[in-house]
Amino acid sequence: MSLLTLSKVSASYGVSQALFGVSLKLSEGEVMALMGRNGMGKSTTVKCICRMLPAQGQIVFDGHDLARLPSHRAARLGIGLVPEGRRCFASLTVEENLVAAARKGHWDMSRVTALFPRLAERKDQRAASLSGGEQQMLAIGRALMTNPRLLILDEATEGLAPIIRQEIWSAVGSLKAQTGLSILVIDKSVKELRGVCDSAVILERGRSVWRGAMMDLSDDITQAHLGV
Amino acid sequence: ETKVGMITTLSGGGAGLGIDVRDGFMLAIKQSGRNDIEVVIEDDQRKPDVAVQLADKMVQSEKVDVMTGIIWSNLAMAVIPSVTAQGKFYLSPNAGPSALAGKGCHQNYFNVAWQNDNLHEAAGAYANSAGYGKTFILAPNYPAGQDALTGYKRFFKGELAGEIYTQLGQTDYAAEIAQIRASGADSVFFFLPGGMGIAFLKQYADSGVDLPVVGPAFSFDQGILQAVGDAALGVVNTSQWNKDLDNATNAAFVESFQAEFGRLPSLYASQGFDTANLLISALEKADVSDADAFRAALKAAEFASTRGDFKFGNNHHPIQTIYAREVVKEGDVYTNKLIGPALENHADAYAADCKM
Amino acid sequence: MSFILIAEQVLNGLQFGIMLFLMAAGLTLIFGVMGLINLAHGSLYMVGAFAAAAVAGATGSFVLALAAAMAAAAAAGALIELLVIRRLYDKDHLDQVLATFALILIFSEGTRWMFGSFPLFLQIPPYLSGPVSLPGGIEYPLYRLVLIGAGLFVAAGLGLMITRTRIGIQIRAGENDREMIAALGVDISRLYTLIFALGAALAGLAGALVGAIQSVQVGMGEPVLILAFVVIVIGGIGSIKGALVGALLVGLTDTLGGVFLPQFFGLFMTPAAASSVGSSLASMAIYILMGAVLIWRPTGLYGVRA
Amino acid sequence: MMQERYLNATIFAILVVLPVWAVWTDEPFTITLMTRAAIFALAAVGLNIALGLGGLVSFGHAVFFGLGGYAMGILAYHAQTYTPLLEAPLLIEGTKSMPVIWLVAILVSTLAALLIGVLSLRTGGVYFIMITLAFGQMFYYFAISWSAYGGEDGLSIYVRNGFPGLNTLDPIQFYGICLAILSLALFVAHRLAKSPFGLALGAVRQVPQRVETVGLNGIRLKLVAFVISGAITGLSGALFADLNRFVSPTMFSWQLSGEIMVFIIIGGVGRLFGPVAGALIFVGLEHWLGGLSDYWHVYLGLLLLLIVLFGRGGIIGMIAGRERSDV
Amino acid sequence: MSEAVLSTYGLSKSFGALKASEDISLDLRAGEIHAIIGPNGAGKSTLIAQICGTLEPDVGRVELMGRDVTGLSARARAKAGLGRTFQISALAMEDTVLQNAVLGALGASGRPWRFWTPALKDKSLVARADAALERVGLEDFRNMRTAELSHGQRRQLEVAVALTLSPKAFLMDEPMAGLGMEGSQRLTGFLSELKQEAPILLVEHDMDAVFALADRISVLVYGRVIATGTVDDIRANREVREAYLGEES
Ligand SMILES: Nc1ncnc2c1ncn2[C@@H]1O[C@H](COP(=O)(O)OP(=O)(O)OP(=O)(O)O)[C@@H](O)[C@H]1O
Ligand SMILES: Nc1ncnc2c1ncn2[C@@H]1O[C@H](COP(=O)(O)OP(=O)(O)OP(=O)(O)O)[C@@H](O)[C@H]1O
Ligand SMILES: [Mg+2]
Ligand SMILES: [Mg+2]
Repeated sequence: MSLLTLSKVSASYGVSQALFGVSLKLSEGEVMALMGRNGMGKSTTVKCICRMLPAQGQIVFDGHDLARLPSHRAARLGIGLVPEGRRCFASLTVEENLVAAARKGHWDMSRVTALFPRLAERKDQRAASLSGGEQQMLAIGRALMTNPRLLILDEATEGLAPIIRQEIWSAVGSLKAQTGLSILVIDKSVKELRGVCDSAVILERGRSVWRGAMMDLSDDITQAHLGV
Repeated sequence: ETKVGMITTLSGGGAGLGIDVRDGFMLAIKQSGRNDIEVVIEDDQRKPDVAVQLADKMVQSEKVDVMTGIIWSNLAMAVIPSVTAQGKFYLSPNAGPSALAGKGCHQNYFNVAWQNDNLHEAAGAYANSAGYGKTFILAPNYPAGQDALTGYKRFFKGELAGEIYTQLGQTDYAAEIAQIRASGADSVFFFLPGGMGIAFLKQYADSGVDLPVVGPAFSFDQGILQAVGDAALGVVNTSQWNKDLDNATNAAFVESFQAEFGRLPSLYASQGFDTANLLISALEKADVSDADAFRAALKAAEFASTRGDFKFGNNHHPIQTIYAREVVKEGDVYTNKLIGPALENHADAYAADCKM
Repeated sequence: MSFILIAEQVLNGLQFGIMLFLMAAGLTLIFGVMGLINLAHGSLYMVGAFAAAAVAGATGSFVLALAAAMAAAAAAGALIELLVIRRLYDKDHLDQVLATFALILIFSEGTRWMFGSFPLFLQIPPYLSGPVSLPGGIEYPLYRLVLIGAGLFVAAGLGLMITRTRIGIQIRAGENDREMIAALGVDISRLYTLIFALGAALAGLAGALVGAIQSVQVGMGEPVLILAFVVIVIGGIGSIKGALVGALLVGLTDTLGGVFLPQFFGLFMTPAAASSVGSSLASMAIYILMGAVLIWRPTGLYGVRA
Repeated sequence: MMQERYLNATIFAILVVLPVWAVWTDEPFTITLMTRAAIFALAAVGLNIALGLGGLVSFGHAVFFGLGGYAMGILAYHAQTYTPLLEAPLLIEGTKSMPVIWLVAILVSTLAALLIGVLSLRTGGVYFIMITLAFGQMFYYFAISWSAYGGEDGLSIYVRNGFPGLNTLDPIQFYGICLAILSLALFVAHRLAKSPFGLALGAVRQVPQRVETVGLNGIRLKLVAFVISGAITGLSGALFADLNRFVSPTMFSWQLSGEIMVFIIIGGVGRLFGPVAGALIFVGLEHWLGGLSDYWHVYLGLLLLLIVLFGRGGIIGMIAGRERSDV
Repeated sequence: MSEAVLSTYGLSKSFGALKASEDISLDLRAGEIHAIIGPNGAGKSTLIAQICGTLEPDVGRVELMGRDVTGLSARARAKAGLGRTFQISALAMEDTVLQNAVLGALGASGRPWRFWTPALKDKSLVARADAALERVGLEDFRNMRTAELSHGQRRQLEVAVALTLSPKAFLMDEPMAGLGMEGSQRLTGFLSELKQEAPILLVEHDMDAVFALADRISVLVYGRVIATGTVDDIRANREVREAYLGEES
C-alpha cells in the first residue's frame, strides 16, 4: 500500500513559483529516487513533504493529510529528514545533535555509531568544527535516531569520500531489507542511484515529467532530462 | 478670559507628582467658580526636550498668558528662561533651581513652592536643634543632589561623619549603609527622591542600623509613604506644609481634596492648589494683558495659602516657615504629624544676588 | 578603613551580583537560548513586583505573593509570546528591538492604568527581616542572605536544565535552526512558549524578591534591564555560568567602585569634589568594565567563539 | 505598489509643503514639529548609513547626538557668558555662529565615532549592540555629573544661534536650514549607497568573509561608515539643541538611541527615505496621541507593534514593496 | 618541470590532541590542476584554510611566487594573488550578479575609498566584472538578483568573482558540491580551461571530476600526505584504494 502520495503539489517562494504540480506515489518499503537537474524543485518537494514550506495540492502520508499538520507533527508520523546542506546544530556536540530529537526504536546511539564510527570518536566535539563529511554523517545519524518510517535523503552523500558513499549505499540497501524502511533519495550520481533504487521520479521545472521503475529508466530518458 | 498653560509630568515613572500638582491646581480653579480661566494641560513625559517643545506650542499656538506645572528642576531650567523672556508669566508649583533665584531671577517668574535648598536648610537647622553633632549625609550625584547637601551644610553646625554622592537611579544601598554603620555618625541626612528613597529606607530599616534619620519632605510625602511602610515611621522630615497645619484654608483644602479625589493630598497637591489661588487672587485685581499691574498683584500674594502666611521675597521666591514633621501611622494610613517650625520666615540664600 | 568594613563591602558586592543574576537569569534564558532581544524583560520584572505587592496587600502572605508574582509574570510572558514574540524569532534583531520596545510602552502605561501612579508597598516578611551576625562580627541582613540563596539555586537549576536535560538540548538546537528541529519532530513552538513563560516567571520572581527591598513602581524595570544586559553580555550570551560570573563582576565593580573611588580621589581632592568625581566614575565603572571585557574578549567571558 | 522613487518624492513634498501651509494658516507650532521631525530624520539618516548599509546595529548613536548638542551648548554658553572656553595653551572663545558650531559638532562626533568604532568593531552582532550601548551610558553618566555644564539640569541658551543672512528665530527660516541640511544628507547618503564604497559596505554586511577574500578590509570599511554615520548624527544633535535652545544629558540616553533606531525601523531599514518617513510618523503620533489620554503610550505601543508585526520592511516597504530597489 | 607558483613547507596544525595537518609540503605549478583527495576529516579543508590564511599553522610556511606569505592575513594573501572559492557560496545575495563581480573588480583595483561616483558607472570596474562574467558564461544573468540564481550558477559566480582578481593561483574546496551530473561536467570543462590562466589547487570528492581534471593528485590521510602522483599512480595505489576510493575506480 502506498505510504506517501503527492498529487498535483505546487509551491512557491514568495512571488516566484517553484513547483507546478508534482505527483508521486511511494509504497511501504520502497526506495525511490527523485531526480532532476539543479534547481528543478527536488529540494522544494522535500520541503513540502516535511511541511517546511506551504504547498497546494495533496500530500498524504500513511493516511494522514499532511496539509494541515505543523512540521513537527509530520515528522512524528515517521518522516526522517537529512536536509540539503546538512544543517547540523552547530553549537551542539555530536552526541547532543544525535539525542536532540531521538525517538525510541531500532536505531539508537550504539547502532548509529556502529554505522559511523567516526561520530563516536568525535562525540564531544561541536558540530561546527566537524569536517564537511563528518557533518554529513551526523545529519544522517540524526535522522535515523528519530526512527522514521520514511527516510528522506537530500544529497546525503554529498562531500563524502567514495568509500563512505559506498558504505552508505550498501547501508541503504540493508536498511530496506532489514527494517522495511521506505526511502526517498536525491543524489547526483545516476549510476549509484540505479544500484539502490526501485523506482524514480524525474522533475523538470517544477513538474514531475517521468515516473516509473528504475529498470525502465533508459539512457535516452536520462539524457533528455538530466543531460547525462 | 485667561489662558493658562500647564506642562507637567503625567506619564511614566514620575507621574504621581505631576498628577497631584494638576489635581490641586484644578481643584482651586473649580472652587473659585470662575469660568474665564482656561487651562491647557500637556504631558512632558519628564523629558526636557519635550517640555521645551510643549512650551513653544503653548506660546506659539495656544497663545497662553500664564504658564505653570513643571515638576523637575532640569525641565524648569529648560523651559522657564525662554518663556519669561517671551514676556509670559511663569508660576512654579514645584521646582526652584538656584539659578533662577539668584542672578537668573526674572520679573515674570514666581516660585510658589520653595527655592530648592530650602527644605534641606531646614533639615540642617532641625539637626542642630535636635542636638545632632555628627551627621552622615548622602544624595544622588546630580545638581539637585549637590544643592541638597550644600543646603544642609549651610545650616548644620556639627561635623560630618561622611558625605556620599550616590548614583542617580541607584536602587541598592547596602554599601552606603555599611559605610554609615562604620562611620560613627549620630544621625543621617539624605535626599533621595522617588523610588531611590523608598529603596534606601526599606534597606536601612532592615539593616539594623538605628541612627535617627532626617530628610526633606520629598521622600516622605503622601504619595510615597504607603510604599515605604513601617520603615519610615518616626523619621523627621522638613516641609513648608502639612495636612494638619492649623489654618482654615488648609483644613478646607484637605477635606475638599479628599472628597474630590478619594486620597489624602500631598505636598505637591498643596503647591498646585496655592499656585492656582495665587493666580486667581492676581486676576481679581488686574488683567493679564496689563503686565505691570498683574505682576504687582502677583507680587502682593494676597491669597489664602494652605501654609498660612505667604509672602514673596525680592526674587519672587517665598519667605515662609518650614516645619519639621514626623512620620506616623493613623489607622492604616501612613502620614505626617507636625512637630514644629524648623526655620521661621525663611528666605533663600540667593535672594541677594537677584537684581530686581 | 577597617577589615570588617572591607569584608562587608565585598560581601555587599557579591550579594548585589547575585541579585543582578536573579534579575538577569530570565533574560539569559530568553536572550541567550532563544536568541531574542527582549527589551520587555524589565516589564515582566515589574509585573511580578506589582502582582506580589497586590497579593501581599490583600493576603498578607509573602509566600503567596511570590507565587502570584511568578504566575502573573509567566502568564504575561506566555501571552506575549503567543501574540507577539513568536512572530519575531526569524526576524532580525531590529524588529525584535522595536516590538519589545513597544511592549515596554504598553506594559508601563498599562500598569499605571491599573495600579495608579504611586509606588506600591511590598515588604520583607517579619520572619526574614533584620540582621543576623556572621562570623567575624559582620552584621548582615537575613533577607539578603536569602536572596543569595535564591540566586544560587536559580543558577544551578537553570544551568542543569540547559546543559543536561533533553529539553535544554532541544532548546539550544532550536536556537541554531528552528526549522530543522521542528522537521525532526520537536514541537519547538510550544517549547519556546514554555521557556519564555519560565524566563518571565524568573523575571517576576526577581521583581518580587528584589521589590521587597526596593521600590515597586512603574518604570522600575528599565534600569534593571540595562544592567541585566550588561551582565549577560559580559558573561557571554547563552552561558548561565557566564551570567553568574558576569553578575558577580558587575556587582563587585559597582559596589567597590562606589565605595573606594571617592576615597581614592579624596587622597588629593576636597571631600566634596572627590565624592562627586569618584561617584561619577563609579557610575560609569560597570560600562567601562563591559567595554574592556568585550574589547579583550569580543564574545564575552564564556561566549562561544566565532 | 508604488514605486519607491515616487513615494520618496511624495515624502519630500510633504516636508516642503506642510510648513509652507503652516505659515499660511499661522500655525507656527506645526513648523516646530516639522523641524523636530526633520532633525530626528537627519539623525536617523546618519544612523541608517551604519545600520542600513553596513549592518551595524548601533544602540549608542545618542552619543553623537549628544556630543553635537553639547558642542552647540558649550560654545554658545561661553559666547553668552563672555567667558573663554579654553585659555591655555591657546585661547578658544565660544561662538554663536551656526556654521562654526556645526563644524565643531561634526569634528567632535567624528573623533568620538572613530574611537568608539575602533574599539567596538572588534565585536559583532549582539555584542556590538551592547558595547555601543555601554559607550552611550558612559557618556550619559558623565554628562549628568559634569557640573561645569549644568549636569543633569543641562544648559540653556537664551537666544538661538545665528546663521549669516538669516533670521534663525523665525521658525520657518530655521526649518529651512534644517531641511536644507537634511536634503544634503539624503543626497550624500544616496550617492554613498551607490558608490564603490557603498557597494563594498553592502557586501560586508551580507558576506564579510567574501570581502576579505577580494582583498578589502571589512573592518576599515565598517569603521569609515560608522564615522560618517556618527558625524551626520552629531550634526543633527547640534541642530536639535538649537531648536530647543537647550541641551541636557537626556540627549545621551539609551532611550534616545532607541528612538533613532525606531525611526529607521518604522520607516524601513536601509531605505533612503526610511528615516524620514519614520521620524515624521513618530513625531506625528507622539503629538496627536499625546492629546488623547494620559495613557497614550499604550496606543503608541500598540501602533508600533502593528507596524513590526504586519508591516514587514517598514512603511516604505509596505507601500513600495519589500525589496530594496535601486532608486 | 615548470616552476612552483604556490608551495607549502612542513605545515602542521593540531586541534588539541588531533593532528589535522602534519608536515605537509606540496606545491602547485603553473598551468596545472593539483587535486587533494582523502577521507573525510583528513584535513583537506584545514590545509586550504592555512594556505589562504584563515587559519594559522602551528609550524610551517606558505610561499606564493617565491614570496613567503605565512605571516600575512587572508586579505593580504588575496591581494598577493590567491583566488579562493567557498565551499558554501559566499555571495551578496541581495545584490545583482554584476554587483558581486564588481565587488571583485573593486578589490582588485584596491581603491574602495570612493564615495561619490556610482560604482556601476565606473567603466573600468564594470568592464573587468563583465569580462569575468562572460568568462564563466553568466553574461546573460548580470542584472539578476543573486538570490534568484540556481546553485550551479552561484558556483559559477563564485569563480567569476575570483577571476576578477586575476589570481596567480586558485584554491577550490569542493567546487562540484551540490552540482548535478550535468553541472559537474560543465564545470569540469570550464576548470580545464581555467587552469591555463592560473593553476588550481583542487579539493574534491567527485572522483569523475578529479580523474578527468587533475594533472597531479596528492592523497591526505589523517593529516599526512601519503602519496602524490599522476592519476594512474593514485588509482593504482593500494593504500589509497583502501583508505579512500574503495572498490570504485
Ligand atoms: N529560498 C528560496 N527562495 C527563492 N527561491 C528559491 C529558494 N529556494 C529555491 N528556490 C528556487 O526554487 C527552484 C527550485 O529549487 P530547489 O532547491 O527545489 O531545486 P533542486 O532541484 O533541489 O536543485 P539542486 O539540485 O540544485 O539542489 C529554483 O529555481 C530555485 O532558484
Ligand atoms: N576547530 C576545530 N576544532 C577541533 N577539531 C577540528 C576543528 N576544525 C577541524 N577539526 C577536525 O579536524 C579534522 C580535519 O578537518 P577538515 O575539515 O580539514 O577535513 P576535510 O579533509 O576537509 O574533510 P571533508 O572531506 O569531510 O570536508 C576533522 O576531524 C575535524 O573534525
Ligand atoms: Mg536541492
Ligand atoms: Mg572539507
